[in-house]
Amino acid sequence: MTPGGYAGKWLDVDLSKDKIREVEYGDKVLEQYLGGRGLAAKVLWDKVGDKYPELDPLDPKSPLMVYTGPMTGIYPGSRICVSGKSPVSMGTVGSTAATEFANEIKEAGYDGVTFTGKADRPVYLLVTDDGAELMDAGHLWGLDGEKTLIKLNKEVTAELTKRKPNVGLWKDPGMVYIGPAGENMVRNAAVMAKICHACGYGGYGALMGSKNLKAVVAKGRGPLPKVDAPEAAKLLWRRTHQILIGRTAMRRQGTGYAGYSVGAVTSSEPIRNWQEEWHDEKSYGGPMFEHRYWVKKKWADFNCTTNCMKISCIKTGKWKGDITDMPDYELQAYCGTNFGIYDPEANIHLSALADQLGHSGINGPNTAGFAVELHQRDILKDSDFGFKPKWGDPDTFDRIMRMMANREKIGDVLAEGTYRAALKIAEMKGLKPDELLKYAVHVKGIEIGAHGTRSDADYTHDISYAANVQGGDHTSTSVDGYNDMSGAVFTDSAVFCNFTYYGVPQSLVFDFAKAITGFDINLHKWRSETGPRIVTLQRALLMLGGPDLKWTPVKDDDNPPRFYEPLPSGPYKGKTTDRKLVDEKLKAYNETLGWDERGIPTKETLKKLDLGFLEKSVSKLR
Amino acid sequence: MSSIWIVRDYENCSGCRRCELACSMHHEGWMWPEASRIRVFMPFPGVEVPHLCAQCDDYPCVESCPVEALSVDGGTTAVIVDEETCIGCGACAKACPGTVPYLHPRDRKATICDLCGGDPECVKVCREAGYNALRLVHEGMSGHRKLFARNPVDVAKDLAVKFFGEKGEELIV
Amino acid sequence: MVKPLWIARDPSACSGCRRCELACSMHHEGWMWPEASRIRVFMPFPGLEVPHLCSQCQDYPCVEACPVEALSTDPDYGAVIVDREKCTSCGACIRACPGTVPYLHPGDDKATICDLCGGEPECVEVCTEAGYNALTIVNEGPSVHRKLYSRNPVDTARDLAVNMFGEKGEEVIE
Amino acid sequence: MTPGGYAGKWLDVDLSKEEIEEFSFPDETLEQYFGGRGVATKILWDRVGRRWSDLDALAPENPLIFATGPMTCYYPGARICVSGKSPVSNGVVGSTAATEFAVDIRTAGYDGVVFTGKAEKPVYLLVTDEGAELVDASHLWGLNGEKTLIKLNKEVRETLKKRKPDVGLWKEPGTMYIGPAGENMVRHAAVMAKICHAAGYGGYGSVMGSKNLKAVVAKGRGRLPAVNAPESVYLLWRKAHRDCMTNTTFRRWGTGHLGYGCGADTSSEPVRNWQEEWHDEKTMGVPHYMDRYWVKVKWSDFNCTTNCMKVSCIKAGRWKGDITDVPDYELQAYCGTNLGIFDPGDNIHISTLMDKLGHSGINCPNTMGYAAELYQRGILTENDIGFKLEWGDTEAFDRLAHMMAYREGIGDVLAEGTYRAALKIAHMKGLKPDELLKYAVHVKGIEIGAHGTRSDKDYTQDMCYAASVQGGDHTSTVTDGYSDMSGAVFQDSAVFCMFTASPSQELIFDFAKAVTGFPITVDSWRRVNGPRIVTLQKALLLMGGPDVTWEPVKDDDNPPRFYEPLPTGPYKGMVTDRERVDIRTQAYFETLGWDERGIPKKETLDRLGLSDVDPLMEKFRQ
Repeated sequence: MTPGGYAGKWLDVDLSKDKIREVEYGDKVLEQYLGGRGLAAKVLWDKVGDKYPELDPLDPKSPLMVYTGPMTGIYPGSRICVSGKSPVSMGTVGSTAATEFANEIKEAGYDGVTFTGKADRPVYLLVTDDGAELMDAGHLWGLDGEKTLIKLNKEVTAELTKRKPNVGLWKDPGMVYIGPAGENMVRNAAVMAKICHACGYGGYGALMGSKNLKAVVAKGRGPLPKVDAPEAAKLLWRRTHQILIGRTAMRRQGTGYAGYSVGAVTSSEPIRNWQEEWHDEKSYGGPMFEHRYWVKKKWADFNCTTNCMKISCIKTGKWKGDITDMPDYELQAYCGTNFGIYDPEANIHLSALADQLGHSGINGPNTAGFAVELHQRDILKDSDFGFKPKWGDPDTFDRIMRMMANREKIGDVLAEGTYRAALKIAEMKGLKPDELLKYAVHVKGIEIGAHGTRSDADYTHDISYAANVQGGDHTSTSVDGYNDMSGAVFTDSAVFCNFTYYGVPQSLVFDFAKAITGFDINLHKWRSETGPRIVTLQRALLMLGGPDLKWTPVKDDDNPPRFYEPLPSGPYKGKTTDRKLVDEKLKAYNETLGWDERGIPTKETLKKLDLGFLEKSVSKLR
Repeated sequence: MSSIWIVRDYENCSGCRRCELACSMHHEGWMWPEASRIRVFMPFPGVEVPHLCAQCDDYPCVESCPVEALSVDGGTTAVIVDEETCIGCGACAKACPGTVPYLHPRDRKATICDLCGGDPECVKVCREAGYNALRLVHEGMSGHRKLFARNPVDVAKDLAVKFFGEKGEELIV
Repeated sequence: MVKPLWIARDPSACSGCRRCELACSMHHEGWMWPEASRIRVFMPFPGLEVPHLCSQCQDYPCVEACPVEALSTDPDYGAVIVDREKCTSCGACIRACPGTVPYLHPGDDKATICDLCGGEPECVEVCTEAGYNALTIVNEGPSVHRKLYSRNPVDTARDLAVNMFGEKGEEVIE
Repeated sequence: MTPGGYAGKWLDVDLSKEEIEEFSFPDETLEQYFGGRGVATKILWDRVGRRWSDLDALAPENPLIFATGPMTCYYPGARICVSGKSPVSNGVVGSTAATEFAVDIRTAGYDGVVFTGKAEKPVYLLVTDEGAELVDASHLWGLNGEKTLIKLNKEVRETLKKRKPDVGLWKEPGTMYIGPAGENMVRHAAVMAKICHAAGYGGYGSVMGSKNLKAVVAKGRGRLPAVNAPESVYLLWRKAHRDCMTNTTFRRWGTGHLGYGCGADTSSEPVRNWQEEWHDEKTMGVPHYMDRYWVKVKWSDFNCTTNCMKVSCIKAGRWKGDITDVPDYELQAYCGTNLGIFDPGDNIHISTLMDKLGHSGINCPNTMGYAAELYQRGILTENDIGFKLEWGDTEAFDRLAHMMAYREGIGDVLAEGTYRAALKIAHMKGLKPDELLKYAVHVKGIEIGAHGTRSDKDYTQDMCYAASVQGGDHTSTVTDGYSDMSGAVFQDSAVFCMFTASPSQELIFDFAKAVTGFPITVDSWRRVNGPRIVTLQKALLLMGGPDVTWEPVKDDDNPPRFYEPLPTGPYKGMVTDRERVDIRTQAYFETLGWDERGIPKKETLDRLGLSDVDPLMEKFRQ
């Protein structure tokens, strides 16, 4: 009998053979890996196994998972999780984004889709109550995010109305899709949703591009899956919303006010490719965005009352017509201060451009900032760009981002992501890699989120990124190998939003999880067993890595060189990340999780966590 | 029970769809957005339009039903569906100026808002969250109600122009 | 801080009825005196009404600037308190305030600043009663963002104009 | 001691001699005539009196009056009353509009202003706490309404800031001004405020134009005048607002839903110059205005919670950039259905144009509709007008409105108002006046408000215009000469808004007593104060002249069109019942103590303290 919260069926799509199967996963696997990030890593291993290091992520055989979790749609803040072998970190990333696609596919009776193979022509998958089918997407290939969504909305609604005309109006479908960046397999491209949402980390946009898969669309009319204890679930649902409704600051400002305060207060905001982390530009304060650009001040995703999102629209001037969300803090930083830009309008434009092109709003601009610093350091010349790039000039970064998406000139190299671009440019310019890696702010290939560790005043500290199996992913940072196991690892596997998790008592969330699934799930069990199992599996896959790249234990389990340079300005001037603390806490982290001092899972741990199947491959790493 | 009506301020709608959840939990026992009597359309992100019965003064749906499965609750002025008699022909959906009624996914029976007998759940959760996109007013029957039974895509087209100016005209085709 | 409290303000929801000015002046002055209200609604162009009141900046620039220490902060709710005897009407606090919020009282020429009505602001009460919610109480402690709200209302109105009227918005305020 | 609610001082401005004095009224006059319309009529009688018939309304001697009332600013909905000898009816109209000018003039210490004489170059009056002064306005002459307000806001704020720089921010002043129509003395031009408010009836815009007076501006910082019983005024103030807030429909739609309602429900809406009064065009329904155009859904005037106003803005298409209010019902009808226009966008455009040119949104489109019907009937030809003038052609009416405002071509004739234009065109075309007056929908020269009397379903029935001393003014219609005395006559004299008038008369008169301390009751107003004001207005209306004098009985009637059966709609065939008009007109005259021809009797004049008016009534008695 299907456990509560699950539709009970997953789709398995072989794009090469145009074959679609329905598969099921046993209760045991679901209890052990839940869904989303956890289940995706398990399914990836089951499909690839010991040949993992030889598998090129952009090869047709490389599977792409688009999974929900048992709590998706029911717990406030419904999201989808996209995963697989990451073309960026060579490990796996549970990359999530809020989208109606998540609850629509569950209403259609499926918990997720696994794609393998490569379609011979651009396609998109359409999932409805009557099953799934591959539709031609030739006319959508090459369109930017907004146009893709507009056309798909119209086309799918018309198709569904044609099939069942007299059931009343068909609502618009939920969908995830890629932009030009994904199509051209920009390594850190994102999987987009709702024009300005993105599964940004991991580069799964490139994975979709490599499979000629333009979009995944779903429209279901069934109920959300049954739960184990409905009455308890309803009570917990009301209680959770009451708590979320009480958080006035987050609801009113979202993260749109942090573009000023993370710089001015915690000195942890990337400025000109992280050369600085402090600024006090009042022109970049929340009200400067709110009054002139926010056309909707309370915008929420399915079943969420935090409504942290706002819609911005530029109504005058050069960029008239640009629409995006707020922008949220990460893009206020990366598409703003990281470029040396403190003008809200330019920031909104560059964020909207990143969404349209299908870039990840964090990784893409990180690479662009890296390129302009190389120009500042005279490693890259005007001729490489075809123009003279300047900090603080919106057109510079507008052109670089377009060049990256279309892989033109230097853009083709930069499209490989900051780490690989550094290696390539070193080769091109005849320099030692380390001379360039000095300016590359990434961990395990994944460009770091907009929270620095030097001031130690933000929530990101010493080993947040260094020990993280998802590298620079700021939404899943490591702490001590126990408390952080019930953080993003849990929310990305149960697949719901971090912002509706933090601030709600964890005991209440796990009661809710139990009421939904009926599993014997609680905070301690998750922190000591289920969480570590998923993270250990991810660690193993990450360290196996390959084929073009392998991370060296200990040496690559570290912050980027820049995070050890003293802060040049602001109240925390002179402070830097404490290397001694990093080494200590990294050792403690590995110990807690039962990994050896090089961070390789020991044989006993694998057995204890029921990960025996990894022993053969992992033993080679020891 | 004095005659009531649900006022809808589309620009306040956050798109959270809790109304769909509250309504389906009340009528169906569990979260079933597509069986909710109020459904939020989003032809373009940010342009959310809650779509529900407007209790027109001349009740075109009730008139059009070939088997008289629809009647009117004298108190709240809501349309009441007799599920046994309904044959799922969809006539009421076609007769409605805004195509509000739809056939229930489970049993293809006409599904129309019954105003929860006078204390609508959707209004409660919307007000609880402070959006006030749905507000309850105690007002008598009026000819203007029917004007609100509009196709949500047309409503969205107008809202898009109000939100985004000229760009709004390209967003919903 | 007895209970963290701040008046959140959403100018786009303001109807321009100015009842906040009446309620405030009746409370502090005994009678309707819009220009003696601690909250004043500016309307640089019809439709663009901006409630203008103290934001209790975290670093209280006005209190620092006062040459005769006539300004202090109330321990309970963090409001700025004016000692009208000490005030010499020099206007230092007006110039120090990023949004030029304080003004000299038309009656006794003394600096006049919102004192949050001891925790139950009258202006919020009448605004909520009318359902506009342009002014709402939020239980939030001091934050760096408060100072950003302290802006010249005409600049805020210029932004609102573009938001509401699009390109036309740039012509309606010179 | 000044009675409660009065500032106690008036300004007397002689524009020819550029002298400004202050004067006050004895308490007894204030108790009798209260303020606004009442005091204005008294001023006109005192200053003109016997010479009324030979005084040309557009001559310098005609006193132009801006009057507040004792309840202005205290009672919800602050307004100002503009009056003088009306160039349209040659009588007296108490024309009111909502404006912050009413607040600022009272806080500056004055209850009103009387202008006489004519300035030799354009000026505007500036009133502050320090007193009043005339300021050069030649740089404003010729500007449309919107630009005038924008420039004045800036200029006056800077002047005040220069004079008192250290008192903190100066708010913008309260302003009333005229547009090109007033400058070119279009007979029924309006006095504008807040870009889309207008003292529309009576044509006082042309009186301002005739005096070279571009605007009146005030900025006061004083308290509102003291009242007799502050505590009870406070309690009544809270109660009055609660009454305002109970009317949910009115707060939500204002009068914006009547553009459809008056046509479809009550068949009393002018369609194509009143040829029909019914329509069922769904496009005029309130959702089509609300969803696409209303950028602010709750917009109020000073101290008002009815917030019947909404800010509309056209953001795309031909009329991009037009900003107006709702449009309120009168302009939905007259700038829409009356011109055969049923598209909300076009309707908003014509309404905005009326505001910008300074036309009255009711009277001017009435004349334009009249011209269109003459074109339809071939009396006016294409070369008379210069272009085709078909129903529903927004561009054509746009051009005609400009021609009227700048008196070009046929516009010069039409600028004289429907009645006088009819006479002129009859003369031009060699036709008998009655053949042209058949289509002119006016009473006593004042074009009728957008509420017909034929269906008898609207609040305007049989003799409501015929017997009114303000003719076609739909805001001051009459019923029985007793109960209507405490309606518009009181509201226009106490000067507050009729939409916020509480349904309980008792509350209003308690409020008046608490403010002024006068022993005023509903009955005393209906028996004495009201009749006194209306009788004095009737006497002045009878004297009329110099170009037009209305004939008792013959002109105390509805326009011919209101006796033609309705051609369409549920009330097809219905017509105003002439017999009922005669009976109720006689009853009205009798109640007010006038003879059967409507001439005030001697004993009535004596009873009302108007004995010196009696000799002038002799020549009208048979």
